Amino acid sequence: MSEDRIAVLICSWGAGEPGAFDLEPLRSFAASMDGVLTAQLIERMCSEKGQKDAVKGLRESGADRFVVAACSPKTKSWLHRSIATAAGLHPLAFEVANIREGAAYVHARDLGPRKSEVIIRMAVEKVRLWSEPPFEEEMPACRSVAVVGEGLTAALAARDLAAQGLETDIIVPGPGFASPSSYIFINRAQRESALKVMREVALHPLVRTHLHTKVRSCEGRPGDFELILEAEEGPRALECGAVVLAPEPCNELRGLDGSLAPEAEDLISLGMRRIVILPGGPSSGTGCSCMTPRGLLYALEAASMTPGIEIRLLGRELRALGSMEEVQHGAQRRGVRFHRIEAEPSVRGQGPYTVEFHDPLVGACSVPADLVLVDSVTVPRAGELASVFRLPLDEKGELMSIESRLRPGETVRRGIYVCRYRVGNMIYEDVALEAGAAASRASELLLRGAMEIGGTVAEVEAEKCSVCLGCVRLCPYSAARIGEAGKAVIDVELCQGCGSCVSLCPSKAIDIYQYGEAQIIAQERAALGRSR
Amino acid sequence: MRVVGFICGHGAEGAFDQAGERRIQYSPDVMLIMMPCAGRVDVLHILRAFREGADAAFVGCCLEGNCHHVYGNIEARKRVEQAQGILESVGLGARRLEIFHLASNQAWKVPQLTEEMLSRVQELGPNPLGARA
Amino acid sequence: MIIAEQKPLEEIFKLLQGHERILVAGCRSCVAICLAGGEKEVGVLAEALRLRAALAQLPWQVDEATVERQCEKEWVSELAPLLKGKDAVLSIACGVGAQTIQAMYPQVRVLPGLNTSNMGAPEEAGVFMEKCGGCGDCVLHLTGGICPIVRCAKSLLNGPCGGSQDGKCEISPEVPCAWDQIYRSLEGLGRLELLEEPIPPKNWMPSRSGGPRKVVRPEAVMTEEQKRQKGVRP
Amino acid sequence: MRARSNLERVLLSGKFAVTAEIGPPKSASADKVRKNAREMRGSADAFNLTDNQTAMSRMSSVACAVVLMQEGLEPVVQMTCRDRNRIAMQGDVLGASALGVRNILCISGDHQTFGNMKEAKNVFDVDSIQELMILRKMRDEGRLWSGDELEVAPELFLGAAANPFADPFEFRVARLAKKAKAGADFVQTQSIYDMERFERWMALVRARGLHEKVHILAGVMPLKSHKVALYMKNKVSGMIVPDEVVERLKNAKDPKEEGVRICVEQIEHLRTIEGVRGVHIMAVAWEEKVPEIVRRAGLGPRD
Repeated sequence: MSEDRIAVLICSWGAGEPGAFDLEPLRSFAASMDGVLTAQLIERMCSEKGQKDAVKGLRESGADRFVVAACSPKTKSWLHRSIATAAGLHPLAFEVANIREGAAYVHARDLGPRKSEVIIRMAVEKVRLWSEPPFEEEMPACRSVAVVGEGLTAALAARDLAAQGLETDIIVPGPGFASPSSYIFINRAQRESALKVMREVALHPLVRTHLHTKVRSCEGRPGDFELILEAEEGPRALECGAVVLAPEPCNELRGLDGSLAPEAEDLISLGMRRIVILPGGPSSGTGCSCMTPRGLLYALEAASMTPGIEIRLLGRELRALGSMEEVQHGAQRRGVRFHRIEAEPSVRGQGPYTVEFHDPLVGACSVPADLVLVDSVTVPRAGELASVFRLPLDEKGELMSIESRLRPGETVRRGIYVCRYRVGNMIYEDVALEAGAAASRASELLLRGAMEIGGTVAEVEAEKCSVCLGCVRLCPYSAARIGEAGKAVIDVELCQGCGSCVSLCPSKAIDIYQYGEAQIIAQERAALGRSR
Repeated sequence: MRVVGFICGHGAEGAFDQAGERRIQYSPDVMLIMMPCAGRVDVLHILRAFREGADAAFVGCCLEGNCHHVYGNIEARKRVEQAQGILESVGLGARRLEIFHLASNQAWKVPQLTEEMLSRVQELGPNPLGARA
Repeated sequence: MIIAEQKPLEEIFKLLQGHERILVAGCRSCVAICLAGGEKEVGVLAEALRLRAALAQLPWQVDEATVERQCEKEWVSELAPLLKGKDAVLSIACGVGAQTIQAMYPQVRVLPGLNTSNMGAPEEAGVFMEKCGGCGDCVLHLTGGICPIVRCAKSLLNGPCGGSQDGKCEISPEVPCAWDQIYRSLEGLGRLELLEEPIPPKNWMPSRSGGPRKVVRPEAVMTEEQKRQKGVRP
Repeated sequence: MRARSNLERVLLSGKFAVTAEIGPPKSASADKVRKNAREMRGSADAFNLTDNQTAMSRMSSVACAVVLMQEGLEPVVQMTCRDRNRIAMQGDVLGASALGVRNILCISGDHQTFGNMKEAKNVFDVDSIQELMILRKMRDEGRLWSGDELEVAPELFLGAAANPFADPFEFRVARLAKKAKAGADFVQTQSIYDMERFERWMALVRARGLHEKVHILAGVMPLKSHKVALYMKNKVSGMIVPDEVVERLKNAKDPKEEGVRICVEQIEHLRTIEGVRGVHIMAVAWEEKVPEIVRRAGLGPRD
């Protein structure tokens, strides 16, 4: 008999619900397991009464950890944490046995109970080996947000943050907001609305604007950052809970020689009748697949002014989004031609040019052009911000966000969010969405309540570390570094618990809390019917 | 028959949960082990599962290019490939192990991939080490 | 550091034929870093052997051990208790480690699980490149910090052969021509004149050709007197 | 069985064979080789040409062999592994065979540190046993080691060296067996002074039946003085010179005559040992004495 003190709480959901089965045999199975002090059926654990019963059951049993046999951990883990805390246990001292989505709902009625036994056994064996992780739940020390930028994007982010009631500091390097020349306004109303946002933000009581100021460094952790600002009057510190990076992009149509696109009305007088417009910059990657709005507007303008001019737009998709759809139709009506391309076109010559590309509809094309324009977006300050905030740059020199559609605006450093620009989202409304996404991630962090540090985090056993640098090189969050003792250290505040370093480490010097090596092996053995 | 699935806590776990919510049935022979991210999957875990008698194993992870933890799914693919090589060498066969990419709204993939693994076991026969359970 | 890589599993299975009680012994130094023989690889290899044994009904009983440096007696002495009753050690350290174990435990057969390859460095995670031939008579000062002894396939000392093309070696378009690199390096350093003077035939005595090399640091060698005074300590 | 060389013919006939060694000159002139050849004609069945002996550059053994053949003598070309890799080795064998060389002795070669260019890089791509394997494949299969077919295969009578005086003693016979297995048709031993040890070795050789598989030629070397004897005893590894021999030379009135006498006595004794098929006389820098030794031992002149 082990001396483990495990409780198993089985949530009994309505007998009438699909997949429900008699839980009593399951309960007595759980109760029979070694180290299980008690196994209880708790009616509807997510109800207030259910929670009370669970806490009472835990307290009376003397268990120091427990298994919740219920629905998916995704949906209710916050609830189980509060039960643990209320029962005087560590908030993470439990394991969920997902017997509903994992068994009852997906297997034939008679198979559900057996599978549930296996799932509970796996959870018990896992929780048996649970060890207390470094874990803190902290209210953010500071609920203000620093927005770093020069103009409209920063103002848009600040507006959304202030609207959430968050104090916001906009850090602007110049003497005032830059004019929003890089954005596309499809009508006068849009432009005026943008200017209004900038004016309003400047006057908003929750927003402070620091002019002639740059950020020199950023230390601390999510909820509690300290920025050192460099202003005309000297350096000073600024506390904030989160940072939104909203630097101004530069979006222009330029010729291949680097010169700005001529005014559309001058094209004929310059002898330019055949024009090809290419998407360029970050848009040519996976980020943006639609037609370049700036190119579309230019094409429409040129085609409207100069009948007979030959304009082609190339893009990975022929689609224009939102308000640009109308522009595209207009351009099409005026004879602008669109080509879908899958690979980078090649351009030969030095004006006139020959543009070669493959259009799946037409086949291989070789088009003469007097002018080839490239629509590109760059962020001039990306390199500077990357080094100040210790963020990676992508291969085009742009600030990287995590390339997951589920985590817009997030960077590899928690608490630091970034607005990203692509050729396709330079229209005012798109920029507002991008700024809004970053702002909402920041406000979510600061307003959700307690922030967690730790939990599922990796830890190095220094004695075993061979200092191979594998974890340092691999960690997507730059959480691993070589510490002062000359061994790898994983920064608990930066680690996001993916565990890649654990399975990489050639010296088995790293393990991860909540998904420990021994825990996984124990689960495997339990799953395959091996005894402990 | 026993199939062990190492499931990442994002795309794959989401898909399996959604399969549950939508009552999409799949074989109870599939045992899931939750991982924080597919990058946590270790060659050792995979080999151990087979020594403990698993007939097949798979890793479920986020869609390519859309890993919640940036590139844990790419790490997982490398580990799976390494383990496949070992499984081939020891005589169990690389096809007993596979990696599947799932988004959390792709519950429909769940019965497909579980059936795929079960049919591979049908074809390759049971793991001889399973009998000693 | 020393770069090594694991022998193919099939070869290792053959090596172990006829053995029963096996210790897989790794090392936390170079071979851990080049992902060939650290504790992780010991675990993976041991697990593969156990699987193989179970499947092929072989009598292998496999234990695991990883020491800090398999090339040093003090660390290798940690293996003594684990070696009781073993009839084979599968060493997955470099050849130095395997030899150290064999020298200390002459009664047990040591089998090499790795092929020791070279002295090199990681170019990036997981890619290891030979950088030094250990010729015992370094010429890097003449060659822009690039070793022609190992990085040139012919170990030429007076510039690229006729097979150097577009910066690549004649043996493969994958292999950079070391002498092209040397030229570029010296060009960058403004020291191309170093290439003007023919370098005479090299003294290979301090290299492998001169027999096994021994380096002695007199200031660290304990005298016979000291050894006697220290006595034999457990 | 058709003999490929005079040496092989003699050995196959069961007649006690005699080979002798000629050291190629440090010279671009073959005059010395011709002189040696003329002096030694009729005193042995074949003549070994050493290959950059003691790791000092000398006229190539193949070139000297051609000179020897011009003088009507049969050469045994020594070919070391020290100075050529398998590519050069096979090329040299083809060239030697084309020029009429039939006897090739496969040897590792002295380490370059014995010579006067210690800083040279050695090759040792293959060892002497591997050399035998390669040459046998060329001869018997008509193929290079790579497998490529040869238009005309070399005709070879393959020799190897054996040293009963090196250690570990027990392994020396195993090594001979390995050489026989790898293709050696004949072996020439290191020069013998410790007759007792040689007889023990021969007993082991006979116990394994190796004397039936490979023709064993016992090596002898006449000593000019007790100083040479001491040098051989103390400086040359894998050489045993009993004190008794040193003493005889030291006390002799005419040490050179004594050296020849000892050598003749040794040959007479060696002829009585079962399995010894001939002698190999290494009169280093004393080639002119070979005819006398052969005559006094009752073995010459050779026809």
